[in-house]
Amino acid sequence: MTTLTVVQAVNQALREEMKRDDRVVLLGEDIGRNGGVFRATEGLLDEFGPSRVMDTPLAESGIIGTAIGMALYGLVPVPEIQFLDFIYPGFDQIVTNLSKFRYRSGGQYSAHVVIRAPYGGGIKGGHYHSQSTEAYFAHTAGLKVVIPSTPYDTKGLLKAAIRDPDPVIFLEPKKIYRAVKGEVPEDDYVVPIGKSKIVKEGSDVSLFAYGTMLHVALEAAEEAAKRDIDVEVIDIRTLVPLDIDSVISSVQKTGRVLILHEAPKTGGFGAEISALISEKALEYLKAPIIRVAGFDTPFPYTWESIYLPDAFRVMKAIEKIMQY
Amino acid sequence: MTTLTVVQAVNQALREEMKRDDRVVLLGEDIGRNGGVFRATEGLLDEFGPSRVMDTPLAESGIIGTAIGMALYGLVPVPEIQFLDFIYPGFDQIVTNLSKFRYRSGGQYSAHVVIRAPYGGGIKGGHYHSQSTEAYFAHTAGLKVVIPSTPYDTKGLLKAAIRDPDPVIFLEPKKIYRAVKGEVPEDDYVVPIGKSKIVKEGSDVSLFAYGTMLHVALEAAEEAAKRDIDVEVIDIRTLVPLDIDSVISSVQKTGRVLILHEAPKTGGFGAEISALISEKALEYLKAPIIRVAGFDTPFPYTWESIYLPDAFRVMKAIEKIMQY
Amino acid sequence: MSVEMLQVIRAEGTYDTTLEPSLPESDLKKLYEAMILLRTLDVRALSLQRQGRIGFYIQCIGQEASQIGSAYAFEPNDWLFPSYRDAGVAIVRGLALKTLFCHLMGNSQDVMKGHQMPNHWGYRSINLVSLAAPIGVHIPVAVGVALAAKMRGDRIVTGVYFGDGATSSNDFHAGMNFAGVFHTPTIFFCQNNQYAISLPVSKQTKAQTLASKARAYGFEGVRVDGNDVLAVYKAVKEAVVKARNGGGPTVIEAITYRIGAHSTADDPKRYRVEREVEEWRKRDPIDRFRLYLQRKGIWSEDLEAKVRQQADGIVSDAIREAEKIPPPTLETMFEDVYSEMSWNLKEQLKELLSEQRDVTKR
Amino acid sequence: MSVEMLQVIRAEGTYDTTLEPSLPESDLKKLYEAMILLRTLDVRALSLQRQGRIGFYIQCIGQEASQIGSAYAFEPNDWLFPSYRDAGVAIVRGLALKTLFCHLMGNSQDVMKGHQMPNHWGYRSINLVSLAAPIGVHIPVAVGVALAAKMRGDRIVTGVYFGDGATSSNDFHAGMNFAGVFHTPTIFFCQNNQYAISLPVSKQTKAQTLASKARAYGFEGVRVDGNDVLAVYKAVKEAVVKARNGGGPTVIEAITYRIGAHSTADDPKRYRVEREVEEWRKRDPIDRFRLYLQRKGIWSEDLEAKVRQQADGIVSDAIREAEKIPPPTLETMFEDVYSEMSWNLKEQLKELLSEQRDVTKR
Ligand SMILES: Cc1ncc(C[n+]2csc(CCOP(=O)(O)OP(=O)(O)O)c2C)c(N)n1
Ligand SMILES: Cc1ncc(C[n+]2csc(CCOP(=O)(O)OP(=O)(O)O)c2C)c(N)n1
Ligand SMILES: [Mg+2]
Ligand SMILES: [Mg+2]
Repeated sequence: MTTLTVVQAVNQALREEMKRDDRVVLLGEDIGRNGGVFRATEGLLDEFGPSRVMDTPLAESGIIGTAIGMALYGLVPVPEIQFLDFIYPGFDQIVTNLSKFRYRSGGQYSAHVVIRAPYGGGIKGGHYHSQSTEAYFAHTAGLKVVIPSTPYDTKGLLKAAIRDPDPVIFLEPKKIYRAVKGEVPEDDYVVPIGKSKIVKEGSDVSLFAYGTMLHVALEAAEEAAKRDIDVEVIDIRTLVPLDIDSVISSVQKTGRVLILHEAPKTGGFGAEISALISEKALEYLKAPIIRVAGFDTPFPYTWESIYLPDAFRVMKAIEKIMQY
Repeated sequence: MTTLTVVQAVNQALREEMKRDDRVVLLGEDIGRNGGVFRATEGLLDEFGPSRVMDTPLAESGIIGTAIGMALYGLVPVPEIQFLDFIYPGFDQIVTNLSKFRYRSGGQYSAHVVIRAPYGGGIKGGHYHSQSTEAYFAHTAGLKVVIPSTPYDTKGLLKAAIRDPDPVIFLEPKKIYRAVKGEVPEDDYVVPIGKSKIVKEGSDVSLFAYGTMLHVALEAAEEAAKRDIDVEVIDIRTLVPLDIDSVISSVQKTGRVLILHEAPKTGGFGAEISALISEKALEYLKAPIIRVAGFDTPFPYTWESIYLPDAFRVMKAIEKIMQY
Repeated sequence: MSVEMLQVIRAEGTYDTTLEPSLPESDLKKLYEAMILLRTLDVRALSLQRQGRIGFYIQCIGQEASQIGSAYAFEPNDWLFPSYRDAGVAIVRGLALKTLFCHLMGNSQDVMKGHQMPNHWGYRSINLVSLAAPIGVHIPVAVGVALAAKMRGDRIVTGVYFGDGATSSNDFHAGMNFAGVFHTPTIFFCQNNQYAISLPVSKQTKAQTLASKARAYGFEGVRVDGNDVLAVYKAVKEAVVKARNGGGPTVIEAITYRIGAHSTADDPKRYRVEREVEEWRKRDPIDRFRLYLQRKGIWSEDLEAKVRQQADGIVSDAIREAEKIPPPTLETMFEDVYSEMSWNLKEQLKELLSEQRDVTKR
Repeated sequence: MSVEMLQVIRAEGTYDTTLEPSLPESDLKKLYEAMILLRTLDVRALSLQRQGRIGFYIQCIGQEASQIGSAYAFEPNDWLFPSYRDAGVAIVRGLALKTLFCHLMGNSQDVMKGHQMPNHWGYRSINLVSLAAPIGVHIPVAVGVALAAKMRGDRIVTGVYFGDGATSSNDFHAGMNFAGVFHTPTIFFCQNNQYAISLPVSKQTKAQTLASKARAYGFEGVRVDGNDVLAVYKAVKEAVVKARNGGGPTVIEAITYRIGAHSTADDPKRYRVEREVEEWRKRDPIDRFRLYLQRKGIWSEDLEAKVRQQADGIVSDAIREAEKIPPPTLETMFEDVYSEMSWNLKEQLKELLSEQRDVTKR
């Protein structure tokens, strides 16, 4: 066991998977000598050489398109997109090729690519270094969507993604890349894709969150505990395929639901969780389902800290839900 | 009044707006001499000349990016994307530029562009000529999203979109381009953006739909009437900004909700409608909120007719909801 | 970069012996047979579509030399990425026509399981990669396969097929640039058939030639007469050999013409004059090759009759066989989204089956 | 296409009289002043960032000749699309530095209302269009503005600024192709500063030169010494005049060097050797122009002192003034999403205000 940050956990997972399986290759902008702008690939060029850690030209459709080709040939490419905000030049490759290769070929080909990208706010990067658009990917059949919130899960989920036969969009919470540290075993383990985690049990409110917001959720839950409100905090971890059973059983227990994400509220993934709950567990609900989310604006620069949901805001929502 | 098809209504709206305002220009692939692959721009090249009806090279990011520039300079470009499925090379322009120009410039510039694109199934075009990805746009702050379902609304909403100062994604239901005809006044009128429409009043179930699915909804409602179930059918028409008041008042009246769209269920716009209802009108609900939607697969070829929700499937859902 | 174009067989069937590739008679016959088979297939598929027996079709009439000549220059273990218009590539690869028609019909023996619309072929068994309709997206994928093979030390080449219109696409740019930078063994085979649906190539780009675009990425482009099967074969073969020997990518621009409509949904009368089509009909690639074979003493009336009869037989048998095959089961609609069906798909499938609907209507 | 590059002032300050643009002394002085002001601003902004007084900054040290020389060649009603590195363009356009610092600080006098991160400037009043961070997306937009102006019969030119890395982007390809096809009055000004963050241009593309990429779109590209303000001015001016007279687009590739880090978040020591930087420091564009002015008898120690003092004063005043300005109100965060605030934004704003939180923390 060592204590690692989230970004170190990414690095360790990549290193171990590259050692384990020589089909695993990395590509992306500035990931080689520079070690990635967040240093996620630090040291890997030296260890594995330029044919497995490839600096690419500035073209996300080239990165993703080429990675898909490499996957068809039997490699396991793990491209890095420097910021999720820069994935859109490659969005066509994702929607058109990555998500549909298996389907359109009747299962002959699969594009087993794991796209890593830092997402979300937290570095005062304005609207082009801060967006959380996981909902686009979650609505694209054929993709799996994974967002870890701790170093332990980051390593275990990234390894699972690399071993999963399907394309995975792996979004890394950049705000907590370094801010969150945790124990990470040095040996090989995976955290299964498709399973959420009860991070804190509780009986009054089910609070669903993922990525950076998980920590906001925990902070709010602690605050709530002081006021004798027992919040259950569930880390969604995998958006697609969602761990529906865990969601529903928590709601059955508490009857009160709060969903938290930093993406804009309208059309965010919180809507899907909410809709599934009111389809499958309506009779258990004691209060309206509340979503605490980013505002429906582009991500702002100056007021970033106000834009991003924090424990203060979540606490207000908890109170509201309890008073209902 | 004349009887027009949906695509003729598009054509008439474009013609009238081009006559009314010489800032309105069209651009896109095959829209000139060929009149558009669906003939939406038929005759307009002859009437307005090649500088207002521009055939472009095969590059959607060029089309949308250039249109944005034209808008900044004061024109009102109405690009056509041949199929919504082909918009993704230009998705970066939409997410990065179109939706955020006003915001990022502090209101100095606005990218007043109306992107028209045929969406949805109905022509046996497989997954690349059939997708309904309105949810991507609805989750992108700064865009308005409009989907008409009748010739009358098509003309009125397209005119409204062209006069609206904000960027609008205007999605045209290709399945009913020619299949649905209706009376369309020859004079100038607009149908306001942001207002849904009660197409059929009812007291038992609120059935929300838009585009092609509105007609499926009506067919199902008729079927339901035979079984003494009184369905209220609401045509959403504008997804963003949603006419929330109308949604909520219908739910308050009926207490039963069915949402219908052809896009895949997971993360579709139905989730947002559902989430808003369980946030704002939970206490009125007498039954779970049901979404009838496309399956969570890429759009299939052979089984298109089964993939697309039809009155049969909607009727099953109505029965289920009434039996709850 | 010159705007010249490589031609081996002249319009009248005479030829340049200094340029003539050294192909044995058996290969020349195979090329001819393949061109005839392709034309036969094309004509029959169009009429099937007109009769409503298949839903959609994209013809390639006029482009037989480009497709057959180019595909013939690759080795079987090279990976090819055809476009929707390139049935010829599948034919050269030896795809059984029944398999092809099962795809056009989307039936239960369609390898794509009826997931994809007609003309969106892909067969792993013959290293033909499944196509997406959005133009250009297969280009970087072909580069990626080449790069992976290079990394693995496998001496294969990839060949990616696209049209003049595709040179404007984002992914043409990305794919070409990556191929240049990573020096991949990739042949970019561009059939310049003069149109992208209704847009003539003169409005697609102001570049002097499409081949010259290669220079923007640091490699060579070659123009060939796309209606001359030997010129196409020769240019592609040279590029393939170069690529296989570590010489990197090449663009081949084959100058040809789309004699038919863009697809069965298109009406070319709206945007081009018949006279232009007539001009190009005179340059028919099959006629040209026949004249050459005649001059070489290979062609005979007998041969012609035999080849045509054989082609008709193959196509007719394939259609007959394919039409017997029932549609895929409903379950297949939910397969291959993921390696394993996720809970939501299982739920949706279960609900669908519980509807007990009559699926003979489709 | 030659790989030569236009140079007017040689390293030692001697110059080619046949190439020298005919600029009056007052203009030469203005160019010099602008370069000094830009350098002064750049150094101060960096130190503000280091002190935490602004959150982020992108330097342009070493690229002053490219930025000032090019921007100077446009008319005030021409529309410019600078990149994040191009404070020099704003300076030539006469942007008040207080306005610029209010933007860097995102305060309530920031014209962008604190919506955008530092270096993402745009001012309608001076025809400078607001930037997006994703590389390349402004390129087709600049073409669109040019096309609209052309349609309107307005004789303006648009100039779009980007780096070597941007030539790989989708939108470079789309924008260049549209400019070629529609023959728009657009200058594509590429500052080849040798790096895209850590990637050297040799790994960005195998094209012989970036300027040569213009040929793929049917127009001309010109290479200039980007550390020679007169060469840059001359090349851009000629291209601007040509464009204004209906001659269509031109690419200008300015060969220069990014002396500083990519941004305040970058550490160039990780990927390049100091010796290379030293080599380029010797080619400092301000030193070069000073030698020229000296030879022309325009420069004096007095002038130098005056220009520097003036620049210091302007920058210091601007910072002092800007730092007095309070942050924008919370309401502004919800403005400009749409022309009118939609119900959901109103609801969210109302809820935010009802939270009654202490916003001094930010
Ligand atoms: C991204 C995208 N935009 C538009 C289309 C619609 N479309 C289908 S084929 C075609 C023209 C393609 O022309 P070209 O590349 O020359 O190939 P050809 O059809 O002539 O063989 C167009 C515009 C598409 N398939 N994909
Ligand atoms: C689409 C996209 N991908 C990645 C980035 C991250 N990024 C910011 S600047 C940059 C390098 C740009 O290099 P260049 O175009 O040469 O301009 P320079 O910074 O040298 O002025 C990169 C990769 C981005 N902004 N946009
Ligand atoms: Mg073509
Ligand atoms: Mg650079």
